[in-house]
This record gives sequence, C-alpha cells and structure tokens, in this order.
Amino acid sequence: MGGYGDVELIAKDGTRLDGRSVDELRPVSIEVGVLPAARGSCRMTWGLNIAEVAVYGPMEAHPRKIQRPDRAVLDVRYNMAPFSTSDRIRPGFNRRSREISKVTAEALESIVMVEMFPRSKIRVEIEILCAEAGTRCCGITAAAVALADAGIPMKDLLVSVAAGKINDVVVLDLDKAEDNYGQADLPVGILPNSKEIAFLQMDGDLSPAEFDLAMEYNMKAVDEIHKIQIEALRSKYTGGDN
Amino acid sequence: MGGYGDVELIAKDGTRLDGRSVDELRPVSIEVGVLPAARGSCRMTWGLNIAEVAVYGPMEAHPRKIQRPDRAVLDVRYNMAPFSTSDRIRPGFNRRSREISKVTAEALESIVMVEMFPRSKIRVEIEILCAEAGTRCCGITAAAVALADAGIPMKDLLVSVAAGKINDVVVLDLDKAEDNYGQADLPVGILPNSKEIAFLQMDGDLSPAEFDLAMEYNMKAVDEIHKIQIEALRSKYTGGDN
Amino acid sequence: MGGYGDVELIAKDGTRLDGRSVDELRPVSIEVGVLPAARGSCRMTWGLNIAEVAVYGPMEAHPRKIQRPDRAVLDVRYNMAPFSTSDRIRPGFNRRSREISKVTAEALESIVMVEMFPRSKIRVEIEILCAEAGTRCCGITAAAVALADAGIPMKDLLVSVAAGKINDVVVLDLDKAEDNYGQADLPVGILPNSKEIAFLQMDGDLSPAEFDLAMEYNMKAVDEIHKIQIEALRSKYTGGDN
Amino acid sequence: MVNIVPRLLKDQLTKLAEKDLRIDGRGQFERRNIDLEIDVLSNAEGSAKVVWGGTIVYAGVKFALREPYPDRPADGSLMTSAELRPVANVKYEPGPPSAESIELGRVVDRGIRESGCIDMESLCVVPGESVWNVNLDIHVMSDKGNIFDACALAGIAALKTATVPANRFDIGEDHKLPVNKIPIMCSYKRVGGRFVYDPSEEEELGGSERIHITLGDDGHVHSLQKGLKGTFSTAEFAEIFTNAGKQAEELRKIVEEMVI
Amino acid sequence: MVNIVPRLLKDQLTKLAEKDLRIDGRGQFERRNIDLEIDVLSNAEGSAKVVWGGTIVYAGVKFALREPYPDRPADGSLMTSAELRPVANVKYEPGPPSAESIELGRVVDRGIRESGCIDMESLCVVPGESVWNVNLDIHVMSDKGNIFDACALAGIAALKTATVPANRFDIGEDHKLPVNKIPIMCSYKRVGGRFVYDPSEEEELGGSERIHITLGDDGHVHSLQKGLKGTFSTAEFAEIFTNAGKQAEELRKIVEEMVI
Amino acid sequence: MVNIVPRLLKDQLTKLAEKDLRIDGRGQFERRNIDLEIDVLSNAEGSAKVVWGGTIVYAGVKFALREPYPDRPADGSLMTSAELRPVANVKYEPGPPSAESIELGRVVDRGIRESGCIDMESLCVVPGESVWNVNLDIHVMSDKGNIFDACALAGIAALKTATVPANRFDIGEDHKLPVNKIPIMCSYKRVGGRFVYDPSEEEELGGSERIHITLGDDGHVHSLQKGLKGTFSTAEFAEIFTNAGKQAEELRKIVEEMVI
Repeated sequence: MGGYGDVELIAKDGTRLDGRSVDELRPVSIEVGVLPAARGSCRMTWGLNIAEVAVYGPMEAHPRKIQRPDRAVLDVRYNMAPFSTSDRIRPGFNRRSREISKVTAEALESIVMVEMFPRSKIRVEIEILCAEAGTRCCGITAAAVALADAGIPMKDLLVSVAAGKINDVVVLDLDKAEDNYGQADLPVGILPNSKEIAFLQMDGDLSPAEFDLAMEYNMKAVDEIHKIQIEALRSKYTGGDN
Repeated sequence: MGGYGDVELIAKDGTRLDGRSVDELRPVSIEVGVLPAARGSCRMTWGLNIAEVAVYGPMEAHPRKIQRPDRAVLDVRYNMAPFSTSDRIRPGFNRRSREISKVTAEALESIVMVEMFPRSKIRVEIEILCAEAGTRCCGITAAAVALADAGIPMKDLLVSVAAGKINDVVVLDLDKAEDNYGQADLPVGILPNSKEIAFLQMDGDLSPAEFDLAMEYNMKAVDEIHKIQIEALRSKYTGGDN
Repeated sequence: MGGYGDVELIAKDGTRLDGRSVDELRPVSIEVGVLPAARGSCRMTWGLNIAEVAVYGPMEAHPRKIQRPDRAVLDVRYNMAPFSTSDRIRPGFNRRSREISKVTAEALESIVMVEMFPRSKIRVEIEILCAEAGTRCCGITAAAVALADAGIPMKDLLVSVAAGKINDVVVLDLDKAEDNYGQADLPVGILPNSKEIAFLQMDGDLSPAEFDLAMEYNMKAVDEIHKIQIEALRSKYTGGDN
Repeated sequence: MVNIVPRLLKDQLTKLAEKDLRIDGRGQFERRNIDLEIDVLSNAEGSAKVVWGGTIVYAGVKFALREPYPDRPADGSLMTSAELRPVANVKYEPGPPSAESIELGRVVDRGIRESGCIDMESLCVVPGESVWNVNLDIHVMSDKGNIFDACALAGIAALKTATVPANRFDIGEDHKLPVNKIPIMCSYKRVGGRFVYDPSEEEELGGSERIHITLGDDGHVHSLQKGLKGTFSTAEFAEIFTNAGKQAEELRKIVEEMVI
Repeated sequence: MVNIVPRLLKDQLTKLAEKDLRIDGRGQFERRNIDLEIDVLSNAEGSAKVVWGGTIVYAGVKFALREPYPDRPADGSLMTSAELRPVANVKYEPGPPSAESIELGRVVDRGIRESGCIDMESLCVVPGESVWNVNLDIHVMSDKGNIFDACALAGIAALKTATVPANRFDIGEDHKLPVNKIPIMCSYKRVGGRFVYDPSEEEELGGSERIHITLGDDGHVHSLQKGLKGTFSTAEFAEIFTNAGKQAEELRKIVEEMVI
Repeated sequence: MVNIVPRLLKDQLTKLAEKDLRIDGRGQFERRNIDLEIDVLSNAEGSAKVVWGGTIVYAGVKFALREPYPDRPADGSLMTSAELRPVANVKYEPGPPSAESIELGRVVDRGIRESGCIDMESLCVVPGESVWNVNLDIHVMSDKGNIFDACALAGIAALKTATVPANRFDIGEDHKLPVNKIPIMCSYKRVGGRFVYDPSEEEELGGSERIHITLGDDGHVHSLQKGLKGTFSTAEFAEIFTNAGKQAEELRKIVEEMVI
C-alpha cells in the first residue's frame, strides 16, 4: 500500500470522499452472455471498473503435460487492456497479472466440479477494460458468473470483495483515491452459501481487531453482490422475468 | 510511404535520377544452385539488392501440430542480414520480417503443388544480403526459382515486382531514393503464364486511374523478369546452352 | 584477457601479491552431500570462490526430442547468483553461462558412463555463490564430485584448473586481481588417472614455450586437487575416518 | 493443433454459392448489422466499441509526451496496435503474437497511417523537444468473422473522439485531436468460388484467400493486402474494388453521424 | 509432466492426522530445526544462510545508486527477488519463471516491503539526484518443504546484517543499513483435513491449500496469501492466525540473537 | 529431433582411417580449396565472402558512434557475431540461438579479439565522448563442414578491407580501419581415431571431439577451445598444435594477397 501523505479521505462523520459510508459498496452491475464467440461470458461494472470475461471449454488439454488424469485444469488469464489505466500499460503479461491469474485459478478450482472433466481444460479469459481499484475482485466475481453461464457445474458461486484501511479507519471497497493513499487492502473470495474462503490476499498494516472488522464488512458485502450475480443469471435464463 | 519534402525525383521528360524511364526496371540477374548445402537455391541481384534463397525438404513437419493431413506447409523465413542496410539492423526476426514471411509463404503456397506432400514441410530461407528498396519482391522472385531448382512440383513460377508513385507520377520499380520520398508502393506477385495474382500489398495514395497504370507497368515487367528466371534455370540444367 | 595498465602483480623473487609462488594454488576445500534435496551434491571453496552443485537423475529425458537412444544426456547449468560478484548481475542465463554450461557438459560426458542410461537425462546444477576468478574450473571440479556422490558410474574423476600469464610470467591459478590485469588464461579439465584432457579453453597470448609451462603447472595441480576430491568422498562414505 | 479442414462446410458453401446464396442468408456484398458506440472507456482519452454481427471490438486512445526523432523534430507519432488474443475466440492461443496477429496489427495500422488522417505536425508541442505520441490500442473481445474491418472502424472512431489531455500534462488546455479523414477498410473473402464482402466466422473457416482494401474520403486507395493461400484475377479485383467504394461510403457515414 | 497425485501418500497423511500425528513425528504446530548463519558471502554487502530442516536458502544484499523517481525524489527502493530454480529440487524445470515462482517472489517481497522495515527516505543520498536501490536476492539451494518461510527469514536476516557500501561509491563512510522491524512469515498447509505449521516436502505433495501470514513486531498483519486449490473457514483461519503470533515471536528471537 | 548417430558412417570413417584415408580423398592434414572475395556487399563498410569447399560465409563490417564506457574513455569496441541459422543447413532450426550457435560466435569473437589485431584506442573520436563501435557480422549461408575456420577467415578479411565512414558521420575523412594482425583459426576433429584438419560435413557427423586453435602472426596462441564429447592426450595436442602453425601461415598468405 502507498500510505503516503496526510490526505484526508474520510470525514469525522464517517462519510467518504464520494459520499459512501464506511461499509458501503460502489455501484455494481452484472450482465450475462455478452460475448457471442465465447461459450459463457459476463460483463461486470463495479464503480468505474469494467471487466469482461469469456469462458471456453471444457476442451482437450494441450499440451499434454498440463493434463491431469483426474480433473480439469483451469487456464485463467487476468489481463489489463493497455487503455484501462490512467497511464497506458504495455500489452502482455507481467508478474502482477501472472500472480493474479494463478490465485484466481486456484480460487475458481475450489468451486468448479473439476473432477467431472478429467484430462480437459477450461479457459477463463478475464479482460479489465477500465480499472479503478479492485480489479482482481471484479474479475473473480465476473468469472464465476461466466463459468455458470457456460454451463460448467459448480458447487457454489464465488464472490470477491475487499475491505481496507484509510486514515486509520476500516472501510469497505476502496476506490482509486483511497487505494492510492490507503494503509491496507484485504481482498477475499467467499462461497456465498457456505461462507468458506477460497481466495485471500492482504497487504499493508492491520491489527487483529481491524482484520476482524474488515472481514465482517467483506462478509456482509458478499451477500449483496451474490444477489446481483443471481439476478443477472436469472435475467438471461428466464428472459428477464424474476 | 514517406512522402516528405519536395525532392525532385523525375525530370520533365520522364527521366528518373538514375536515367531510367518511368516503366523501366533496374538491372536484374539470377543464378541457380549457388548454395551447396541446400536442396535448391538461387541468387538474385536486382539493382543493388542481393537475395540468396535456400530450399530444404520436403521433410517431415515438426512439431506435429504444424502438420496438415492433406498438404505440405511452407515454412518461409525472410531475413535481412545485419549489414544489408545503411544503418546496421539487429539480427533476428521483427514484426516487419514476420509479416513479409507470412505473405510470401501464402503466395508460394498458391503455386507449389502442396497436395503432393501431405504432412510434410518445405523450408524456404530468404536472406537479404544487400538491400536497396524492393527486397520483398526480390525475395519472392528468387524463392520461386529456388523451389524449382529443388525439384518441387509447381503449377507455374511466380514473379514479384512493384510499381509506385513519385512526384505524382506512376513509375515502375522504385529505387532507394524514390522509395524514401515516394508517395505509393504497389508490390504484386504474378503467375507469369495465367497472369493470376498470388501476392498483393500496397500503401500510400493511389487514385483508381493511377492504380490501373501501376498494374499495367507491373504486368509488363513480369514478362521481362520471367524470361530471366527461365534463362537461369535453363542455364543450370542444360549446361549453359540455350 | 584485460591486459591493461602496468600493474605489478609479481615481485622479482616470484612472489605474488597474496604471497603465493608461481605454481601455488589458492586454498581449496571440498564437502560432499550438502544439499538434502539433491541425489548427489558438493560444496567447493577455492580461494574466495564458492560453488555448490546438485545432481538429479538419471531420469526420463524430457522433452523426447533431447533423448538419445544409446546414452544419457547431461543437462548442465552453470549459473552465477546475483550477489556472487562485486556488481550485482542480473539473474538468468546469458551467452557466457550458456557456453560454459555447454563445454562443462561435454567434459563431464567424457567421464560419465552415459551408455549405461539410454534415453535418460542427468541434471547437473552448478551454482556460483561467490566468484573470485576461476569459477568454471571450480564448478567442473565440484560437479565431478557431486556426480560421484550421486552414485553415477564414471570412468574417472575430472579436475579442472587454470594457469595463466601475468607480467609476462606464467603462473598457476589466477586470483581476481591477476585475472583483471592478466595476459592469458588456460583452463583445462584433466582425468587425474589417465591425464587425458576432457576440457580445454584459452584466451590471451601465449608463446609455445609459455603454453608448455602453463600445462606443466596445471598437470601438477591436478594431482593436488584430486587428493582433496578423494578425501572429501572418503570422508562422507567412511564417516570421516581415513 | 491439427487444423482439420472442414470439407463438409466447404462443400456446403460451394453449393450455396452456385445459387448465389450465403450460409447466413446474406447477399454476396451484403454486410451484417453494425452498432457503434463512443466514449465507452473512462480511462481512455478517446474510445469506441464496435459490435459488428457477433464480432465485438474496443478501441482506446492514450497520449504520452516524448522527445521527437532527430530527423523529424516537429513530428509526433501514432502507434496502432491490434492483436488476436485468447479472449476473442477458442482458436487463439496465449503466447507470443502469431504471424496472423502481426499481420492484423500491421494492416490495420497501415490503413490508418497511410490515409494521412492525422497531421503529425499537429502533434508537436515544442519543436525538437516534445511531441505527442498517440497510442491507439484495439482490443478484440469476440471474433465471429471480419475482425479486420471491425478493428479499422473502431480505431478511426476512437481517434475521431479523442481529446488531447494537455491539461493533465500541464501544457495548456485540453483540445480535440484533429483527425482530417476517415479511412475505411473493406475485406473480401473467396467463398465457394466467388468473393463475398464481410465474411462470417464460417466463411472464414471454409473459404480461401482474402483481400483487404482501405479507401480514403476521395476514393483513393491507401492500403491493400492479400492474405492466405489462393490467387485471383485482375477482373475479380476490379469488381471488389468498385464494391469497396460503395461500402466505404456507407461506413464513413456511420462514423460521421456518431462523432458529429 | 503429468503430475500423478500420490494417492497413497494422501491416504497415509489422512490416517496419521486422525491420530493427530504427522509423517515426520512432529506435532501439528511444531517446527523443524533452524540453523541461521550470517555474513556467509564475501561479495555481498549483507548475507545469510538458513538451514530449515532439509531446506537451504541463501540471501544476499547488493546496493546500487540510481536516480529517484520524479514523484518520490527522496525515496530509495528495495527489490526483493526469490525464484524456484532447478538446483533446488528435481521438480523445478529450467526456463522462464513459472507462476509458482512468481508467487513466491511476490509474497516474500510483500511481507518485507509492507512491514515498513526499511525507511525508504533513509536511502536518499542527494534528493532528486541519487538514492540507493537495495537488491535482496534470495537463492533456494534445497527445497525440502516450506521455502516461503525460509526465504522470508533469510531475507530479513540478510537485510539486518547489510552494510551500505558508501565508501566504494565515493559518497562517505560505510554504515549499517537501518532496518527497524523484523517481519516474520508463517506458513500453514491443509494436510489430512487440518492445517499444520511448517509443512515438509511430503506434506506439500499430499496436502491441499496453503496460507502464508506475515506478522510485524507488534503482532499486526502485513501480508496474507492463500495458495492452491481448497477453501477454509473463518474459524480455521482464526486458529492459525493465533498460532502464527507465537511462532513469529520465536523466530524473531532467532534473528535478533544472531544479528545482535 | 532424435539424432540417430550414423553408425555406418562412423564404421566407414574408421576403416578409411586405418589406411590413413579420408572420405573425400584428402590427406590427414589436407585442406579443401578456398576462394576469398572482398568488397562484395555495397551497404557494408567492409566485406568478404569465403567459399571453403562447399561452405559459404559472408562477413560484413558496420560502424556506429557511441559513448565510451566510463572506465575506458578512449577505447572503441569490436562486436563480432556469428550464428548458426536455418539457411545454412537442414539441421539448423529457427528459434533462439542454440548452445552450439553461441559457442561458434564466442569462439570466433575471442580469436579475433584476443589477437589484439585492432587497437581499441585507434577507434577513439573524442576521448570520454565518442568512440567507434565496430560490428563484425558473419553470416553462414552454406555449412558443408568447418564453419569455424571459414567464419574466422571471412571475419578478419572483412576487417582488413573496412573503411571507417567518418565522412558520413560528419567527423572527418573516410580512412582505412587499422588492422595490425591476421589471426587465423585452425580446427581439428577426431575422425576414425585420429585428428584431421578441416573436417567435412560427413566427418563432423561421424567424428567426435573438436579442437579450435587461433594463432597470431608470431605463432603465439590466442584462443583455444575443445568442443564435444571426447578426450585427447597432450601428445595428440602437440601434433596438431605444430600442424596449425603451418596451416595458419598458408591461410594468412591468402588474406594478405587478397587485401594487399
């Protein structure tokens, strides 16, 4: 985390610069089946973040050395478009995107019934078209929906969200300014039904009590986002009626 | 195309800086069988351009994923030697040479009887030893001769040549200075017997009428170069008698 | 070789800056079986040089195209740790380390009974943790011991050592300062029993007579180092008794 | 991956062609529906989204200051890139760019660059010291055929909407990027013997050679590219060249209407 | 390489876990023996060697001068790198860094960086002109399990022993690198159903998900990472989080004793 | 590619060797015919073409100005490169340089560099500001055996003919590159038990270890390299070392006659 400067990000009454309260999410919307070439797809906007996810497969795993005799492998790519950030970023994978791809794949493997597709591969392509802090959470949450849209059997959905710390106060869902000057960031990936944790990262500085509060905010947000996931899937598969 | 400056490249009477008329080629020579390690080879000089081409195969295509069950693949590399240009160029492939290799391979695939060699690969190595505008045409024209020298069955030879535009005048076969200050370049690859087009690129600015004139110049030049190709092959295979 | 400046590296009486005589080695020590994860291993200090070598295999050779139907291949990597030199070096292989890896592999292939393990691969990982001139000799000498520790059948050990020229005098085993200002370096790899040469490089300037003297020094040193190799192996396999 | 050529598809396309039909019911030179949106990416200084049949492409423009090249001290630069990436279709693999991907990027770039739609001298800030580099990145999200034309269209639309962020770089007021022309690419594919305009994914799979034509506002040609195995006659070229003129006019109107 | 999951090993680990046993006889939260040596590499400006069970790791520190970044003119920098290289285990292949290797490097780096153990302003030589870059390279020589914790330990120990080589760069006297805190990483692995501390090579092979916790001197958490397939409950996390506090205290003492 | 060792070829070479014969009829230390041409590439500032039996090599020299290294402010530099590229033989594959290719480049480079044939101070333009870098690129077009010696010969011949293009860089008159010595490489290969000079393609395929010796004008050795699996005795080395002295003298004459 940056942690630089004495930027005031939160008012005495707990109101944040964009008017949110400490445990309030940015606006979230999800749309299913947006990419005709993919087997399953999802578009998610989360604040100013835009992520689109395509799912391909299950297909034969190539090259053969990546095959697993007892399960499918998830081949996940998290990629930021060159125009997604304030300063253009060079196209192609870097160490950050490779790490995010890895932990995202491992989180999704925890919910997909991979044992049903031995020797096969499922490709999950996460494209960040516009980035405003929290892109990995946005990508994971959208990927779970795209997998469902592709008809891949899963034991639960997955919701990812982050809480953090700004001006020594624990808050939910940091936006860009808060992320730049924040003191901690705690992104998690939660199975909405069982509340199990499938994804967890954190950096910065949190006392044990702050950690507990951040997790509490995260858990509450999971339910909110899960409803939006369900609504988006229902909207596609029931023609928009609910 | 550059198109910069007001450089006068052509006199009022249509004479160009090197004395050529608008539809006149630079001097061209072709020699067959110049590289002992290759199955077929060709050396072509065209103005100051020097290209040497080696052909290997048909051989088993490796790795197997490039094999085609119904035909041979042409593995073509167009490469400029580091000392071939005024400023030394870094060895190795770049985006320009990869694109030229691709369109060259596709042009040659249109004349080679690739169906006769399923699952196999034919390697065509085009080396530009000295470059003076028009190297891609020189490479394609020499490659067709080297393939013939290797005994690869073909339905026709292939001649590549370019016309262009300088000082608003359409001319044949731009040299270095004309290329630097030219307004358009239209390289084609023509089957000399059927006059079919197997290769076509263009950049710059041509009106429909200018395009037609450029194609006319190109077509006439094809016949001239084709004669030199035939002469070179005959010279090797009949001991120089004709 | 550098060969720069008029640095006095050797006194009139033949004493070198660190007090050694012309044909005297720096201190050498060898320890066997130091890396628990490896099948065989060795740590060698030679002056300030530190090399640690791990041997893995024989194992199935992957990918299959590197397999040899009649023998094992040695997959040798010589690698300098980023902190091993005065100026940090970028991690990863470079042209120098690839060449040293190649000639080291070829030298070791000359002593390992590779015919006993067709289609297999033996991995030899040479890590230079601290470098002070002569790292390739240190690595080769340690690698031969690590191969023996791994139980790989060999027809002989291999000892590598270098003589060189400083201030127009032939001397054994150049240290860092001598290497920086030296005039020649002649590293060899010798089978200690048969005295055959399995590794040879040289650069700089040596007259035929100087070459002969350098080889004489090298041959004498081979016997000294060979004793230390044998002692280290015996010390591990006989519990330190000798 | 062994590419089993879909013979049955090829046969079907040929039979349809004999009756002058296409697999999705279009006429020989009939185009799929196009939906063009602009200003869709808040972190880009110009952006467009093209939905062309089932093909979806985003284009985004970013600016950066740089030192000019010594031989052209008053000229800025335009870098256009387009790539075939795994998100766009099951057939694209991760890894270094393929020859196909490089060709796409270079052909789209040439069409825009050679049209002269951007006056490089208008990108000069301080001659010999500082000029703008314009990065036009084109991102294919879904490839259901004819991504060349979709990329070219998204690219020029994004440029037309772009704002030079002078304010953010402390060198004056933000202003529109001057874009003087609207080059349009038209692509044709030989399917079942004859050329069709705007090939679909099936037609690309079961067809042969491809011709890309980029035309400027005045009907001049700025870029040509023949791709893939196959040959064509000058008469065939003349026919599609004429058709391209008409298509380009229609597409240019779509851009003009959208970006005022 | 096809990774045949060692089912027998997994079964055995599960049976042992039912009796609260581990394959090498340790208790659930019992650590293997650690041997820490410092100043072991004469060309490094700070170094440490950790022998942690059969896992062996070297860490070396090198300094270099560089220009500061424009937005932080008084800040130096710390670059930590750790890689999975073929020397360390038969399972690591040569070639570009794998995702596993990148994760190791980034998690170790974050634990040290986010603890704030190095005050970046203390690395300033001339503001806006020259600052120190600290390269901390961690070299795994033998991986017999839990290299994350071994790398983190070697890394902080090497930093604690490092001398800034000002004299060699002609900018003053050599002096100790100021390191204010001792962040400690503690790693847990689900084996046979429950989490164990400091997994061995066999437990890594036969277990599932992994949790890495880096704690600062005050018990605050600076870095977390969940790796590999699997899920866990908040109750499970609470238990290992508490345990990590105790482990970190012990390990911090080992560093403090060694480096004064 | 599985390299099926041609046992029959090996047997044949051994039988021939017993009668002191070689497969192409040459004596043990007999060389193939050499044809050396100079000034063959109009865009290079020095060039040579060597046809050595069926082996064909081009070498070209290009100059560029650069800033000197701080520790050697008056020294220019020489970069020699030679590569095994697919054009030269069916056995060379495209892709990043193989270990064989790197060895060729480095051995040829060392032979020329270590001979001191170019006085690096003669490449100084303005001390501390500007020096010449000489790029010697060696391009193998046809490998029918012994490309090491052919590359070294083409390389030194190209240097001997090179003109420093001072005029083109606006820093004075063009002048000959001063080259004081003619280092010559001689390569030997164990074939059928004994070493032969100038191995052919078949002998390289059916032989074992290889020795490269680079000798200067005064008979001093400047570079040695043993390649490939195999060992040799000091007596064997002494014999070929003596022979190399004679070969080098003959080859040096070829260069001297050609370049005056």
